[in-house]
Parts: sequence; C-alpha cells; structure tokens
Amino acid sequence: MTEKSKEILDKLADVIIENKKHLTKLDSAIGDGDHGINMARGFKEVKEKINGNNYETNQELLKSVAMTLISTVGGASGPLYGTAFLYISKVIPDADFTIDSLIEIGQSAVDGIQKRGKAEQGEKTMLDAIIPAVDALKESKENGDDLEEALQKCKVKAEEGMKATIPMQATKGRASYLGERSIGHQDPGATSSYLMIKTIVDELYKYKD
Amino acid sequence: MTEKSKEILDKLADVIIENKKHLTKLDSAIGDGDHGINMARGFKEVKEKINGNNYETNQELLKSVAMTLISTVGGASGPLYGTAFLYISKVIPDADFTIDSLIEIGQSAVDGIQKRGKAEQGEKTMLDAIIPAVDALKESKENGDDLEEALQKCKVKAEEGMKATIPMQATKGRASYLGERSIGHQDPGATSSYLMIKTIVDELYKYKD
Amino acid sequence: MKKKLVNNPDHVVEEMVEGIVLADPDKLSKVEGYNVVVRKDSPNEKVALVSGGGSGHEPTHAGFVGEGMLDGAIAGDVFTSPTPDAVFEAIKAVDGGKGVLLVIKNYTGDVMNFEMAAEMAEAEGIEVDHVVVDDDVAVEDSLYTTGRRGVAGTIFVHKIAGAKAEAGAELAEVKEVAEKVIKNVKTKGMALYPCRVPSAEESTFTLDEDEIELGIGIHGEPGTERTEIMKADDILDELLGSVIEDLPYESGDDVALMINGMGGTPLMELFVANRRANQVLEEKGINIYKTFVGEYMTSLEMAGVSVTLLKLDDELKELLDAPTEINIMK
Amino acid sequence: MKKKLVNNPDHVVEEMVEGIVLADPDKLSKVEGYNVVVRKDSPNEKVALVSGGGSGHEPTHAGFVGEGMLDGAIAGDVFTSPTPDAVFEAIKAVDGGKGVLLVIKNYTGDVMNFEMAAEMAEAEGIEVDHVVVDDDVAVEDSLYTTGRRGVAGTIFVHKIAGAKAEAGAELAEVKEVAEKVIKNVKTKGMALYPCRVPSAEESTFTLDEDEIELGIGIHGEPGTERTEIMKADDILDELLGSVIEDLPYESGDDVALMINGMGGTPLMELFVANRRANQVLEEKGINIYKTFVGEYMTSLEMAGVSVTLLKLDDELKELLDAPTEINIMK
Ligand SMILES: Nc1ncnc2c1ncn2[C@@H]1O[C@H](COP(=O)(O)OP(=O)(O)O)[C@@H](O)[C@H]1O
Ligand SMILES: Nc1ncnc2c1ncn2[C@@H]1O[C@H](COP(=O)(O)OP(=O)(O)O)[C@@H](O)[C@H]1O
Ligand SMILES: [Mg+2]
Ligand SMILES: [Mg+2]
Ligand SMILES: [Mg+2]
Ligand SMILES: [Mg+2]
Repeated sequence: MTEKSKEILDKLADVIIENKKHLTKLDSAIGDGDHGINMARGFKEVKEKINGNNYETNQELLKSVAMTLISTVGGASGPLYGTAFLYISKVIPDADFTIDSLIEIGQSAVDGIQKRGKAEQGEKTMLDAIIPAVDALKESKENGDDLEEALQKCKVKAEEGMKATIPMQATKGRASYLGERSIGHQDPGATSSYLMIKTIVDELYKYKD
Repeated sequence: MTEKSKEILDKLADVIIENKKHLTKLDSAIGDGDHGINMARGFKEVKEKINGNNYETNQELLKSVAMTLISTVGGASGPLYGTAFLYISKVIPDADFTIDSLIEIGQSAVDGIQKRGKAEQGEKTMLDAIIPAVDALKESKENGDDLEEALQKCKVKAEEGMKATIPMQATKGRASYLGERSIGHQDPGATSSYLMIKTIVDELYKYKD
Repeated sequence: MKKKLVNNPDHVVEEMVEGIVLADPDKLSKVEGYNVVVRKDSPNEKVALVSGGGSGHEPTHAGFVGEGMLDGAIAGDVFTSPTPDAVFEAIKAVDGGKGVLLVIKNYTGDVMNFEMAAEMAEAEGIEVDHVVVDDDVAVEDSLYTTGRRGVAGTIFVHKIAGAKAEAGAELAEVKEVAEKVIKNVKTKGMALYPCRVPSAEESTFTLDEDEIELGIGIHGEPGTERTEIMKADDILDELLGSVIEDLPYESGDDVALMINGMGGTPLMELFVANRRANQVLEEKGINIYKTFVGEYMTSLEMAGVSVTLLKLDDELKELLDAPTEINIMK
Repeated sequence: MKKKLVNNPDHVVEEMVEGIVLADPDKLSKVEGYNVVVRKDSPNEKVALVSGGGSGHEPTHAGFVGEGMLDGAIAGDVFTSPTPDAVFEAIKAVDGGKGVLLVIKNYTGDVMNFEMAAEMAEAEGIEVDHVVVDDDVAVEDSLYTTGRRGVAGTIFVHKIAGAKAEAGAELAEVKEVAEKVIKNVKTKGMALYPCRVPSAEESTFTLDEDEIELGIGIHGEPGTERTEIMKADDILDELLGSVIEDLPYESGDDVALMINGMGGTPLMELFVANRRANQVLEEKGINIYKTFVGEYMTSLEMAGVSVTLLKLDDELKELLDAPTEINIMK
C-alpha cells in the first residue's frame, strides 16, 4: 500500500524541485526570495528519506515526510507544511482513497496549517489554494460526484484559489510588511500548495481504475 | 620690505590652489591622491594668515608661513615644506634679494627637506626639482651671471628636474611601495616645487628694476 | 557586489559556526551535527536563554552567547529561520532544570519554528517559555498584519534578560523583565546600499546611486519610503524622530542608545550618526544613560544604520550594567 | 559607492571625533580645537602612549584610547597624517612626567609629523621616544624603499606596550617591549572591493567584478598581485602562507591571531576566514594562544580581510592578557 503513496510523494517532490526558481521568483516580489530554495531543499531530503526506507503503513510514511520537512525547510513554510503532513499522517488510511478519506486528509492539512499559522482564508497564503480544494471535495460529496469528477473539481478550485491571491493584500507572513504593495502578486505559498494538489490529483487519476 | 615678500607668497599660494586638481591627479597615479588637497588646504590658510597680519621682518613672515604649513598640510609634504620654510626664515634678509642671498635661501630649503626626509637627489621627490634649481644659482654665481639671467636658468633647471622624475623609480615616500611601477609618472612633490620656484622667479622678475 | 569571501555557499553557515567556536574555544562549543552554539559550561544551574534566527546578522546571535547573555544560539540558513529540531537541540543542551526562555524575533517563520521546538521540549519535560521581540517602528502595528519585525532592540533583551537569569531569577521573572524591555525598546533603520545572500546571484533589492531606503528591515525587506540621499544629520533626525514619537520617549527619560551598523557601514559614519543622535536627544531633554555604537544586528554587507532607544528604569539600568562576558555589551 | 552617511566631507573627521567622545563621555575627552582624543583622567602617573594617523581606519586609533592601551590618539584628515601641532597637543595632554611613547605606523608622512611633534615636546622638557610599526609583509623591505607599511599589527603594539606602561614600567622598558612586538608581528591583507574617501568623487582604485587584490595596504595602495577571485580558503592559504614564511613562524610557536575586517566585510566571512586560518595553523603545529576576529584596522568601506600573527613569549602573553578598558581587546 505504501508503494503507491511513495510514488505520489516522489512525483510531488520532483514537481516542487522543478519549480524552485519559479517559487523563489514569486517570493522575491513580496517576500525574501527563498520559498523555492526552502521547499526544494526540503523535498530533496524527502526523496532521499522515503526512497531509502521501508514503511509498514502510510501513517509511518507520512510522519517521516512531515519530520523531514520540519527539520529541513525552515522559514515559514517549513513548520506549516510539516505540520500539515503530520496532521495528515494521523488520519491517512492504508486502504484506497475515497472522497471521504480525501476530505479527511485535506481537512487535517488545513487544521494543521491553521493551528500553526493562525491564518484564515483571504490573507494571501497557502490556505487560499488548499481550503477551496477541500471545499470542492466536500461539495462533490454532497452532490454525489464520483471520485474522478471530485478530483478534477478539486484541482480546478485549487488553481482558482491560487490565482485569487493576486488581488489580495497580505495580512500574514513576510508579505504583510508590504501593506498595499503586496497587491498584484501571486502568493508563493499558495502556488506551491496548488502544485502539490495538482500533482496528487494527477497521480491519483492515473491509478483511478 | 615684507610687502614685496607677502605679494610673492600670496601669488605662490594662488598658483598652488589653482593646481589642486593637477597635483592630486599626479598623486593618484603613484601615491594616495591627496597632494593637491593637502597643499591647497595649507596655502589657503597661508593666504589668510599673511594677509591678516603685519610682520616687522621677512624672518617673522616666513616663520609664520612655515608654522601655518606645518599645522595644516599634513601628510609627507606638510613637514617637508614646513621645515623648508622654517629653515628659510632663519636666513632670509630684509634687503633686496641677490644671487648670494637666493643661494642661501635655496640651500636652506634643501637642508630643511633633507634633515626631515633624509632623501637624496634621484629618489623621485620634490628634491629633484629644488636641488637642480639651487645648483643653477650656484653655477650662475661662478659664471658671474646677472640676477636676471640667474633667475631664468634657475627656473629652467627646476622644470627639467621635475620632468626628470618621470623615468625615475621612487625609493622614498608612498610611491616607493610601487617599486618599478612608479616609473613613467611625474612626481607630484617635484611638480609643486617647480610651480613654487617658477612663481617666485616670475614675481622677482617683475621687480627686477 | 558579486564577490564574497566564502567557499561553497551551501556550507557557509556551517563554516561560519565552526569559525565562531574556534575564535573562542575555551568558552563556546558547537552542538554536534547542528549549527548551534552554546556556552561550553552548559548546562548551568539557572534559567537558560536561547535565541536564534536566520544567519547573516552577525554578531547576532552566536556572538552574544556567553556569561550574562545567551546560553545558546541557533544559526539558520542565511535569512531563513532555523528548524525546530535545531532549536530543540539548543534547548536540550542548555537546560539546567530551571527552564529555558526563548527570545524570538517577530517573523512568522521564527515564531512557528521556535514554538514547535518548545512543544518538543515540553514533551520531554523541559520547562520552556518565550518572548517575541517586535521593536521595528517602520512596520505598522495593526491587528491585520503579523505585526512589527524584531531588529536591533533584540540585543537589549538578550543583555537584560541574560543578566536577570544570571542573578538567579525564576523563568517567569526572566520572562517578565524581557517583556519590560520589549515594551520600552524601539528601532528604525535605513539602507544606502543593499546586501546579497551568498547563494543568490542578485541583491535582494536595488537602490539607485542617489537613492536611500528608510524603514528597511534586516533582510532587505522594503521600507517605508525611498528618498533621495540626504545628509547624515537629516537621516538621523528622520530615524530618531520616528523612534521617539512612537513610544513616545519624553523629556526626563533615561535611555540606552544604540547606533547599529548594518554591516557595510564604516565606523566613521556611525560616529557621525552618534553625534547627531546626541544632539537631538539633548534638545528633547532625553538623557543618554549608555551608548552603544557598532555592529550588533547586521544584514550581511548592507550599508546603512539603525537607531534604537530603550527607556530605562532602575531595574533595567542595573541589569544593563551587570557584568557579561560579551565584550561589545560591556 | 557614491553614497555615504556624512554631512560636509570637510568636517567629517571633526564630527566623527565628537561622536566618539559622546559615545563614552565618562572616559574620553577631546582636546579643544584639535581632533585629539585622550583619556579623561589624563595625565596619569605612568608612561603615556600616544598614537594616531590619518582617519578612515576606525576603530583605530581613538577606539583604543583607554586604560591599558592608549592615552591619546590623533585623528588626521582621511588617509592623511596628522600635523605636528595636533600630535604635540596630544603629548602635552597625556604626559604625566614619566615620558611619552609615540607609536607610529611606517609612512613617511606619519614618521615626519610625529618626529616634529617630538622635537616640539622635547623643547618644552617633555621626555618623548617613539617606535615605528612596519608589519606589512606585502611590501619589500629593502634599504632602497621607505620600508614596510604599518597595518593591523599596530593594535598588538598598543595593547602590549599599553599594558607595560600601566604596570608602571619606565619609558625605555615600554619602548623595548613595543619593539619586541614589532619584531614578532606580521600581517598581509587583501581587498574584494575598494573604498572611497568622503571628499573624493571616485574610489582610490578599482577592481573588476571577478578580480581581487592581494597584499593591499590600508589606503588602497596597490598590492603585490591582482588575481581572479578565489574561494575563501585559497585566499587565506595565500595570505597566511606569506605571513608564516616571513618571520618565519614555526611549529611549536605560540601566536596571537587577528582576522581583521577591512570595513565592508560581513562578520560571517571573517569567521569563515578564521576557520581556515585555524586549520592551516594547526597543520603547521603553530599554537593559537588567543584569537581576535573583527574590525580593528579598517580602510573605510573596503571589503576584504587581513591576517596578522604575533609570536608570543611569556612576557608578551601576560601583557596581552592584562586587563584593559578596550572591549574588543579583552
Ligand atoms: N501564518 C501563515 N499561515 C499560512 N501560510 C503562511 C503564513 N505565513 C506565511 N505563509 C505562507 O508561507 C509562504 C512563504 O514561505 P517561505 O518563503 O518559505 O518562508 P519565509 O516567509 O519565512 O521566507 C507565503 O507565501 C505564505 O503562503
Ligand atoms: N623623504 C622625502 N623627501 C622628500 N620628499 C618626499 C619624501 N617623501 C615624500 N616626498 C614628497 O612628498 C610628495 C607626496 O606628498 P603628499 O601626497 O602631500 O603626502 P603623502 O605621501 O603623505 O600623501 C611626494 O610626491 C614626494 O615628492
Ligand atoms: Mg520567503
Ligand atoms: Mg599623497
Ligand atoms: Mg525566509
Ligand atoms: Mg596622504
């Protein structure tokens, strides 16, 4: 069971590493220009860690990812993503993912990030990509969408959420020092979150049958 | 009697101040780029000093110039020119200048500079302009030249001496750190010395009858 | 500014930490495997003080590890807050059973990483508390921002809380005096020229040859205002004016004054700045109890200055004057 | 680098000196009308130590005025030796009847101006002697030059002669120990970026974006070699190599090590340099008795570093360790 999760995480790490420059550039505009550097450093370690170890359960695997991120990313994103994965590790099943389990996973990530960073939606952070994605899954559940449909909607909402950070004024994180000057730039953390959600969705999609 | 000397010194100060940039530029090439700044600072003070005071004798006047230079020029040239003028003040007569008294004045300047700086001719310093000028006066005396002729020869020799510093390698002062790289540049101190000698000669010439 | 005296930029923090410990091997040691500097005699039977943050602000933080100030300092990557595991290692290394106070500068990353470390330490039964320094008056302090940044005023927190801990106070008392300092300390800085982190190709920001930035942070974060270059006295009037009116500091107050160089500023210029600061404070009737001129909280080779005032009462004076091994705080 | 934190460049030295004294008004005072800083408690009943030179090398010289080091310091214009009358004022202010030792750096101007001041003082019955520091191994030491320049090694002369004077020694003894230091101290420096004097439009020299200068002096005088930028360890190997072979320092020797920043170098880089210096000295079996890392002898905002070694015997160790009010030499 952990093989599939490992593959997804490995792919996710690759995508983040590929986007190192892009994320750093976004952070230069409204932060301190290290988001891509921080994330790439962390996910390089994640790749080494998970490929060099065997895990009995997804819980173990995710906890290992969390601890690796926490101890290598640094900055604001390190503890936030680290806590997100730690919270996920507490709920992730070993069985195949369902809409229900994905909602639980997504909500845990949000809970972890909010516990740590005390931000709400609309403050121009990673939450602005993640919360809409989780909300989409919840809606799909109510609407009775199938997993495939739900995943597609989830990805679309994450992307919309990321783009919606452009006109926002930051009130959390380093970008908040800029006040109104933070308006007009896409949030780097929302961008990395979207990239992760997109990758997870695309990978799950591969295995959908 | 001091009126005439005052006028000469005032003119001499003007020439140095006018050549501030030129002297500084020469010093930038082989020194630390401050010779013009140092000299102009000092001679500005000299002008104020001598024009704001009355002196009974040339000795008093020259001593005042010496003390002003010593306390305002700084660097290497300050004590050297200061001592030169101090030595001159000990021998300068109140009577009209003769070849004899000019030799005595010139020799005193050389003695003062050598006492202070312990340099010989040929080390790429101010002495390379002054010593030939004094030598010219001595020769004129032997040849029985009249004052007018002697002054002209003195000026020519000072200029030749200044130019002769170009191919020399400096072995005294800051330029000596450059070793062989000091070759090919005209010495700033020799240049300021030539300018002073030239000015004195030209001024004396005015009063020649 | 492309040239730097470094080897591989990826190892610069580790090599720096080694160099710091080698400069004072009798008093400092490095926690194996981490960029953490602690007093060699750790743990001591007193409340321990730990601080840290991104590197590039030297002598902050490791330069303040020593008797009378910090017990441990964590050096993150350049301008990047350190990770919780490193902070946790520092806490473990210095805890002598009387608890540990973390002095955190108010940056989201720093706050979160230190809080996580505190949770780890508490899970192991170590008593941990923290204070957050936010002395930079250039940032608007509103409920709708992450609040003000922690800058040079942090050094006074280290000094005074350090003296209190050395005197045998309990964790709550050390925290209390640290918070008193935080309430009474304000800073504003400016830059003439930017800095560049060793791993980056370009400076974090750029300034024209006739332009300066007022209210800048210590990572080259944008300030409040870009203006034409002014003369030193006018710059000082501007910085000190903002600082004074913020608390506000008033006639009759006793203060400590810090004129802090940002890394690339000649000391000559800091003294010119100090002269004007003295004139302004004298005019306002504010008494300078003690002056610190030098580099305390830098931003790599950034050229510029920050001005800090700390309002002192009798307790703070005594603790500021208390002995410390840290030379530049004597 | 066109922007500076100054007012009128013509007054920068005077304003700086005022700022220096205002930073420590209980211990320092300015001689009225001169850019001269002296211990406030001058004259003392001991041999007095006086040094000085052009400004722009801060904390040298005024920063070393205090118990255990200098009694007085004269600040000339930027990079221009001070005039004899100012030196004479310093001598008069500090002479307590046991004589005055002048510590002169080996530059023609400095030597002559100080010698003239000494003559003035002697004419007034003050006993004066002097030593000339020439520790810069980058300059060839031959009978046909003015000899080597005095650079960062001067600080060790101040410290050790200062301690000897404080201990009550006679003028001749203080001079003797100063000369012992001079004989055993060697320095070599390098620059990554040049400096600019406040009154000038341009830097004293220029360096390309991939070029460094080895063996440079503290006024931007040309060095021994211009090379491509190298990594820190290679630069240190080069500088320290020249220094070691010059005395030479040998296996078993005890030394004091100074890693001196030239003004614009981040402390981070100085510690990276210190790490390598420690490795090299350890390889050679040379024991570091005490390390000094920081800014001691600067050249305005020049970026770069110099490395100084002082070979120590028991007497020098004791005097190096003797108490002083000067924080950065503790
Ligand atoms: N309180 C917060 N809650 C959620 N996300 C946050 C918070 N603060 C910052 N972030 C996210 O972190 C990102 C910046 O991460 P990074 O650049 O790695 O850290 P730092 O800001 O410390 O340099 C921001 O773009 C934002 O999305
Ligand atoms: N020992 C010496 N004897 C005579 N002249 C000297 C000596 N040393 C230096 N000089 C002269 O001084 C000039 C430099 O003066 P200046 O630039 O004002 O002083 P500094 O070298 O201290 O900056 C040189 O060009 C040289 O002519
Ligand atoms: Mg960032
Ligand atoms: Mg010169
Ligand atoms: Mg960061
Ligand atoms: Mg000079």
